[in-house]
Amino acid sequence: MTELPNFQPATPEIFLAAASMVLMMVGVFVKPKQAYRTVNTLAILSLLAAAVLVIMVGGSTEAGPQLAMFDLFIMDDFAVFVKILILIGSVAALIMSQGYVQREGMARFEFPILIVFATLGMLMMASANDLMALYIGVELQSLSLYVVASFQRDSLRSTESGLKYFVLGALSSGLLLYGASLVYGFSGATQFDLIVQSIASSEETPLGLIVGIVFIIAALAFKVSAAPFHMWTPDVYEGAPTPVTAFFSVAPKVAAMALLLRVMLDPFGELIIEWRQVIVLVSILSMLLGAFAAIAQTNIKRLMAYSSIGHIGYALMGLAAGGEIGLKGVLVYLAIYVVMNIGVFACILTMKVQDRMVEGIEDLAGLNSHAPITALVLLVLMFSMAGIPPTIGFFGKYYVFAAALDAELYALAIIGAVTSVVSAFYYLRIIKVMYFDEPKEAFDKRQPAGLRGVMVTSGFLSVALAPFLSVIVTPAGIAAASILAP
Amino acid sequence: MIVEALAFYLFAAVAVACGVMVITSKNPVHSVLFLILAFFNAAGLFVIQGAEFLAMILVIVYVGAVAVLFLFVVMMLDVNFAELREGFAKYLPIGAAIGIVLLAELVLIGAGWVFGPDVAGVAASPTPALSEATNTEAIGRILYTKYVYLFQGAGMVLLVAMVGAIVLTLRQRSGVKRQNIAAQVARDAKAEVTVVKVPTGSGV
Amino acid sequence: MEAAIVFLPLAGAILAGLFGRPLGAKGAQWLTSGLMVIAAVLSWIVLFDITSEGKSYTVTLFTWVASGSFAFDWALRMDSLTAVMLIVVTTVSAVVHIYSIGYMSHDPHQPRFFAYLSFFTFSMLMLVTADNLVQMFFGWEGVGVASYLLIGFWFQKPSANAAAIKAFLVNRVGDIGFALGIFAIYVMTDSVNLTVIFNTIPDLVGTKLVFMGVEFDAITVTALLLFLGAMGKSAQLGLHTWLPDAMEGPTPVSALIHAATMVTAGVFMVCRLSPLFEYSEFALAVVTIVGASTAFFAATVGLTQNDIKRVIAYSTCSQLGYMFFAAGVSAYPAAMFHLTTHAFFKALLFLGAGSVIHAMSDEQDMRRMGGLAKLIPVTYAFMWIGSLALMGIGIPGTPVGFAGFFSKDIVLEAAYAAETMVGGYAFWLGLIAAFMTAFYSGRLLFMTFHGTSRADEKTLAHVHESPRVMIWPLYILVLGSLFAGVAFYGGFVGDGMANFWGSSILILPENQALANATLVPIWVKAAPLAVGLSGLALSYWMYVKRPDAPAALVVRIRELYLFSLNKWYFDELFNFLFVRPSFAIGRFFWKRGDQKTIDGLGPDGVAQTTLRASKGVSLLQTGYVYHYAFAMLIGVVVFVTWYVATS
Amino acid sequence: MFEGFGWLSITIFLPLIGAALILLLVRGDDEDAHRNARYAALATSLFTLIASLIVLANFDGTEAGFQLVETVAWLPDLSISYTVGVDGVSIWFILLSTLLTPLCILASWEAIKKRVREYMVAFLVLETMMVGMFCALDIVLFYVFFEGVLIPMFLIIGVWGGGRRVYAAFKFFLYTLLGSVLMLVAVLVMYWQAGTTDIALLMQHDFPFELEFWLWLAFFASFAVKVPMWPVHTWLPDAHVEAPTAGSVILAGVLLKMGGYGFLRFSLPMFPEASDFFAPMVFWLSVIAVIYTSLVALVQEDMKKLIAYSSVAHMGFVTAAIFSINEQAIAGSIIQMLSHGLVSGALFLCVGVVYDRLHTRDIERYGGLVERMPKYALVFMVMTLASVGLPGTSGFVGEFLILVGAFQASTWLAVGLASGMVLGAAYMLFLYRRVVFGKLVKEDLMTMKDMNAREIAVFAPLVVLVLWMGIYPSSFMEPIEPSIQKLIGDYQAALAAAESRDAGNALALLSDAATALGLK
Amino acid sequence: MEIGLAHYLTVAAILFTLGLMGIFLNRKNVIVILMSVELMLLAVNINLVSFSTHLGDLTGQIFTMFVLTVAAAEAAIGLAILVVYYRNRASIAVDDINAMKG
Repeated sequence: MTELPNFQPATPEIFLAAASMVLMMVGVFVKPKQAYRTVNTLAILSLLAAAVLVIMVGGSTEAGPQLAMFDLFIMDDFAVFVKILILIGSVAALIMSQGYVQREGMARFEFPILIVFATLGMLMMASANDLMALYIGVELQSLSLYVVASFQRDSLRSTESGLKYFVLGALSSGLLLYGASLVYGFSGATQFDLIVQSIASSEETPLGLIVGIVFIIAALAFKVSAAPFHMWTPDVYEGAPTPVTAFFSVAPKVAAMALLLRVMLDPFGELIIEWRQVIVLVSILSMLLGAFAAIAQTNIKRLMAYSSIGHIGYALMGLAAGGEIGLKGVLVYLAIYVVMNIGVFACILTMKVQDRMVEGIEDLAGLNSHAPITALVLLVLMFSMAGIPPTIGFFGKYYVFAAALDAELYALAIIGAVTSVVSAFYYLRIIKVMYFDEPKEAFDKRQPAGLRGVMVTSGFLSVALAPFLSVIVTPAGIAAASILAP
Repeated sequence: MIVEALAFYLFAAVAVACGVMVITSKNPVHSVLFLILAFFNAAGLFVIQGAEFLAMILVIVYVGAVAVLFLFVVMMLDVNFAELREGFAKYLPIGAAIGIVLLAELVLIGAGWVFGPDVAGVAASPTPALSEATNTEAIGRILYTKYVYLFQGAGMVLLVAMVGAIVLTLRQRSGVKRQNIAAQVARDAKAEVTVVKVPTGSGV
Repeated sequence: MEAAIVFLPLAGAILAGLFGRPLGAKGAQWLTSGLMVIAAVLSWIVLFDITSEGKSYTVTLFTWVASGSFAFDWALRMDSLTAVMLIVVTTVSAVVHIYSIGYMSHDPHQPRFFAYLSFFTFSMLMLVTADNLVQMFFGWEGVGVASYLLIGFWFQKPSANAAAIKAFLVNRVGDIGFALGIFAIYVMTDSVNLTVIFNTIPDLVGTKLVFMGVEFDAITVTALLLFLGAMGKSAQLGLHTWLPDAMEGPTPVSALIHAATMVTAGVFMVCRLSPLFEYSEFALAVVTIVGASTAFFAATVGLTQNDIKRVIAYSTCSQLGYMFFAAGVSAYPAAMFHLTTHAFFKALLFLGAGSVIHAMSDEQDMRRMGGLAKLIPVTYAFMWIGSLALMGIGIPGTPVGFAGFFSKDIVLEAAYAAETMVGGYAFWLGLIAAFMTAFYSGRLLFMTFHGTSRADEKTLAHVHESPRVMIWPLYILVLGSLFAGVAFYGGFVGDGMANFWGSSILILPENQALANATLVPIWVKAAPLAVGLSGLALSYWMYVKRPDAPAALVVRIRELYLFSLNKWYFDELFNFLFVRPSFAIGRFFWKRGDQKTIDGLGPDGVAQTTLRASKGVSLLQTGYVYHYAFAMLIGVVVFVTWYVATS
Repeated sequence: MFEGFGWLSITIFLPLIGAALILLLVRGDDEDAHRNARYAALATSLFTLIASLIVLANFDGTEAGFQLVETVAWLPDLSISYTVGVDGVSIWFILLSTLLTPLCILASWEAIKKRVREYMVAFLVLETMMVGMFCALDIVLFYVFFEGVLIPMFLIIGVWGGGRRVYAAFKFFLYTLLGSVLMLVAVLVMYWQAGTTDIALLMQHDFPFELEFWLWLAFFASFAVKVPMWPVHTWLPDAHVEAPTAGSVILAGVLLKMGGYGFLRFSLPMFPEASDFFAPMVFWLSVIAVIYTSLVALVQEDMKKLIAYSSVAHMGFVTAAIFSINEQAIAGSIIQMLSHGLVSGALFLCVGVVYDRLHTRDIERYGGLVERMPKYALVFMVMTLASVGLPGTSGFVGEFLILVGAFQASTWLAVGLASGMVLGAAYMLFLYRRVVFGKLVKEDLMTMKDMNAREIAVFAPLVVLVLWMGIYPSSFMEPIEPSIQKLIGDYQAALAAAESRDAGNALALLSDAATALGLK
Repeated sequence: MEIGLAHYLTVAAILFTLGLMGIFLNRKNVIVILMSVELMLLAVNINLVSFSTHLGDLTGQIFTMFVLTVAAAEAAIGLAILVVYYRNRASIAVDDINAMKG
């Protein structure tokens, strides 16, 4: 009863929690003018350190899954993979945000700290091995995100987006909890391994359990912004400060998706026949909506919101397929999605005319002539988003399609294929605006070096990674195998 | 048994009624008050089931802190007693229909609860016999040991809530122009105004 | 030597065509003409070499296409048939080249013209020397192109351009028949090589071929398809419409292409493929009927035309009909005989007409001529010789007669001697056509050279005899027109026939029309001459004695006259049936088909629908939290209901 | 890492390296930068041409299988590898691509004045994609290149195109993309069935007919759009008309061939039964395409549109030939594709020559050009005649072989296609007449200059090749013969096997029935 | 009559449904929505406690504790956001929260 829990696998989380408090102290005691910069830099370093710790702790694949904290916490290859992605997303978001945050009067040191908190929550999500741990992780993340969404507190749009996100997020929490309570009630446990046991031992799956799963799916679908639980996404993406949107579109997505994958395939893996229909439907709806709704958009952030909905639809295809190949497909897709999305938002963050941010797609007109590098990066990224080879976006699609077809989900694959054509239309439209249209007002030339670096790196990786895609695929395969190992 | 049943029905009925009132009251203050009442009755239901500790928490933390916070904000924002807008009536039928469908299903599911004896074995932290430990003690025994991870996590959540609430609402407006009477009074025309000689015809 | 004959003109064409500027007009003229003359001389040598013993051989140059069994070379097949064609082509071509030096002397594009002429000659030579059907097709299309280029030589003239395209397209229709015939032969014999084909054909008698879903006798359908090609090239009824229009080209072109060489390619082809045609009675009958009908039809049209060149063109058309029905009754040597003589006198007529036109400052309408006999006497004489040869005037039973006399007679006799229905049909129509031929030839002569002049002063003042360079070469043709008949009679269709033709022509033993031609009744032999003389007499009466008679007659038979004048309304009919519908349908397909239907339902329609759907979807995104919540709720309820309902 | 790379890979990636260098080294937007970009691109493309000639020199024309194969593992978990190689079917297409690219760059020398650097980069990237596509021996690699072509082409049309370039670029991109994504689905299904993405292995795999049926359709969706076949051809006129001259050249010269190549490489060998089953449908569509688009071409008022429609008609010959499946037809289809690549490319260049001078493609605006531009008229005439299929030009060999082959498959087909020959002659000569012939009356035409040395340099190789291919096609046909024979042999063997299997099944059914009835 | 698990679950279900309905039927102000969320959480808590009792497993009650904790934090954040929103918009009527749509 009094034994100490095994902390070791949770070292990165513990480190990050401690670091966040140190950062708070630093923020309070450093001169107000420098507080933000200092804390931001330290936050980036902490996140990087956490990434190193993740690799150190989880790097040994032979060890198999390591359980910690009385089995509430699990560190396996899947967690490692996802955590690295999350940390990359967070670090990139912090680097990109610097200039914007300072310009737009958001330069308070709490911002990076909240991002660190959110990241911590995501890491907890990635390692959750219990419904309660899952819940705590989700809430830690969500609450931080609600706050950063409305961080530009003098902006109506920012606060409105925070409010909407919060209200609907709270609703989804309610759904999640109700689902969790049903699962608990009908399986007798909250810990994943025990749920597996319980399901395995009962001859017939109780309806309550399935409905509980449905509720949980709904809630997590909200977090990954899959249709029809996506409705918050466009408004929040548009309203939230741009770096926050960039962050939203990457790290929390990955974390929520990881959670969804783990919950569906670990405790409820046996029931795939039951929940697959929901995932298929959600996937189809997301792809359709992502493709069609984006066409009418004029705000690029909003467009990216719909785009991310569509992308999640594709990723869910892999989940619907299930199995190792499906899981691997999703992970590959997510990794590629992270690389592309960071780049796109970096480009969006350069959209600044006379120190005023612009977000209209039309504002990109003729970008090619006055900012050729940005235009080229965005061009590559857009083709990648559209999934046109030889960019890496294609390979992401390839892997999930492969998974779907392996599971013989033909209709899903064909719908996915067709919607990818529709969505290509709006990605092309951005290219058209940049390259075919007459130049409008030029964007400000001076951009923070960090932002440019992130942008160019992402654009470069979007093509250059294609021949070396094994770098992503192999770890993803190991990660997928780890979660499905008996 | 009868007492338990009566108590249950009483608490349940009041809780449900309060729930209805929460969402239908015109005045948000009333809503908060009904919410508080609902919490009280829920606490009653907890007690019936032997979860005294949670009942206490519910009353103390929720009613004492959260609900009062609500009340505070409602009063602070000074929101008008809104008219029941037409939307409510317009959406009521379809909303109610869907709600009833969902309710029926959830009830059906609840009624279908069966638990095989073999499954019971999975319980992660079985309730100790009452003779061995009270509810509060039993919870205490595992909360800080087995569930310390969650406990710490919850702590982080509360920390975020704190930081978040402060960062959002605390105002230190530096850019705001406030009247500084002393400075105004102390102004001197000689120091502030310079007279420039302008040669005719050459402009300034 | 064989290769030299064929490729010297090509060399001339390339040199004159690509280096026209440095060579200059003079250089191009003499270069091409010189090469042509050499080729002509060589051809005569080859002719004597081959026909003396009827030998045949093949000169292979190099592989052209080899795709499985579909393989053929660039090769020159030399036998009597080829040799005859060689002399015809090269001789007339050489004459025309030299003549053109004078005729085209004022044209700014002379190198181009001579390049075309030589290129044409080359193509024609490739055609006649082909040892496989594809090479023949090469020449076949090559002459088509050359003809297209030459007809359209005066590219500024819209009518010339139109005529050129028309010629090409109508020929193309025939060519497709030819091509399909080649395919059918290939399918049947697994080869396109003439020797192989000829060896295989006898074994294939009676085989069937499914063509366009219907089963036919293989040889017949093949022969008919090939004959379609011949019809196009030789301007037979239906596919003849291009020939009169082709007179838009310079006159030497008309002489070379549309009288002596290209148009005879069809006849040559039928003769060349006699081993095929012989095995299909039906196909031969068709050939006969088409030939006879064309002879008749073209003669009727020739009666009323006023353009001097068009009259000759229709007469060409008509004479080609003779050749075909000769071939149709298996009298291939007769057909070739008429082909040869016709080449000389028709070229003479055209070039004479060219002189007239040249003299009249490019006036071609006979109604504005008249009384030119004294002004250009040499031309006048030439025209008479040519016309008499065309009419077939001569003394039966003696070696006295113009070239056409011998050849036309043997053709008609053979038709009669065939003793078949179609043979009779051909004979009678041929006889009528002969009468009309004489009439319109006389009409041409009388309208042009006799009576009083109807030309204006200015033109008359310029009338002069052509320069020597235009006159001298004509003497060769005059010789041909006068003596080709009597000189070749023996070899071509007479006693030396078998030896002369060797194995180049196959006549099955049962087809004895030619052999029996000499045995026909005497009236058959005399009839052509009789109708010829009477036709000439009638024209003399109508255009010299009673110049008002034609007008009076026209009033009497106005419908018939108009029918003839408008060429049986073939152009109008084709215009109505093919040309205008093509454009209309094309426009319909474009505007309605592509733009309205395919794009409307396809990409554009889908794009529209997508945009509308997109607008609709974004309307769902109202911005109201409760709608969002509602959507989520519906999602949950639907999913839950689904499971509750299905479990 | 780089072992296994040989001349083929060099040919594929050389342009890409050139493009990267231009992108990195050429700076600025002034005349100097433009000139540097032009020369760099030209040099790169010429080196690529040399590399491809080396490939050709190493190519063994007596061998039927894949040669010069280079393999590097790529994504082994889905068995995807970088495998390239050539056989008789692909070798000429590679050379066609490497030949046309430098010509296009030359043709764009003066026509492209803005964003020259990007233009050249786009062209070089395009070359890599094209060559890679024809070389790829892994179906996923093929797909990568196949789709990758869309990117530079989209930009070329969209950035340097004419008035309706945006519409055309989008139509081109989305139309072809829609076709290809269905193919992608099919590729994956094949992978799961056969467990490999290697083309050579896939060719040997025997798919069940029900599956072949759907796979064939999916591939057809992609290739038919690419070819393009009626009725999915409408993107082509728009794309051609709006693209800059060189873009049209590549589009007509190479991109359209990708569809035909796809049919030859995938549809026939991998789905023989389905190909057999669908052949009549292809015949119908091809004949409709030939007649329909020829008629449409007849009434066009825009030079490029006319040639674009003629491309559809000519490719109709190709598709019909491919599914006639006999030696002549297949050889004909390849020769016809090569010929069409040269001829239609040259025709678009011809349009470009006058467009550069007068900036209109309206046929009405021209007439009598031969007076001022005799060299141009000559080249245009040669190409017109080649397009018409005149013997002695490349067009004839292809068309004639196709017709021979088609005649063996179906006489209806042959007659239908043959009618296209008349119509083809009609619209081409009509075009030629209206542009080159006639009286030179229009003021602005009086000052037109004939082709300069650069333009002659562009056309000379094309004219030479067109005539060479027409007069001595053996040098082009011999190397491909073994591959074609193998293709047909495998195809017929597969059909025979399927037939005997069906018969076997029927027998088995019969014997089952017999047993069931107690007859045995 | 026996008061069984089903009874408690039913109460919870009713409260949950009411909470849900409250969110999308309400047009008045956002605070009521927050209260509706609290109702939902309450329902969940009832569920958890009931299951816990009936399973003889304390996990449910532990879960409830955390739900309560987090719900409190959530309320705090929610109200803070509401306050800053109110400062910008001077209204918290649900119908007014639609600066962004489409």
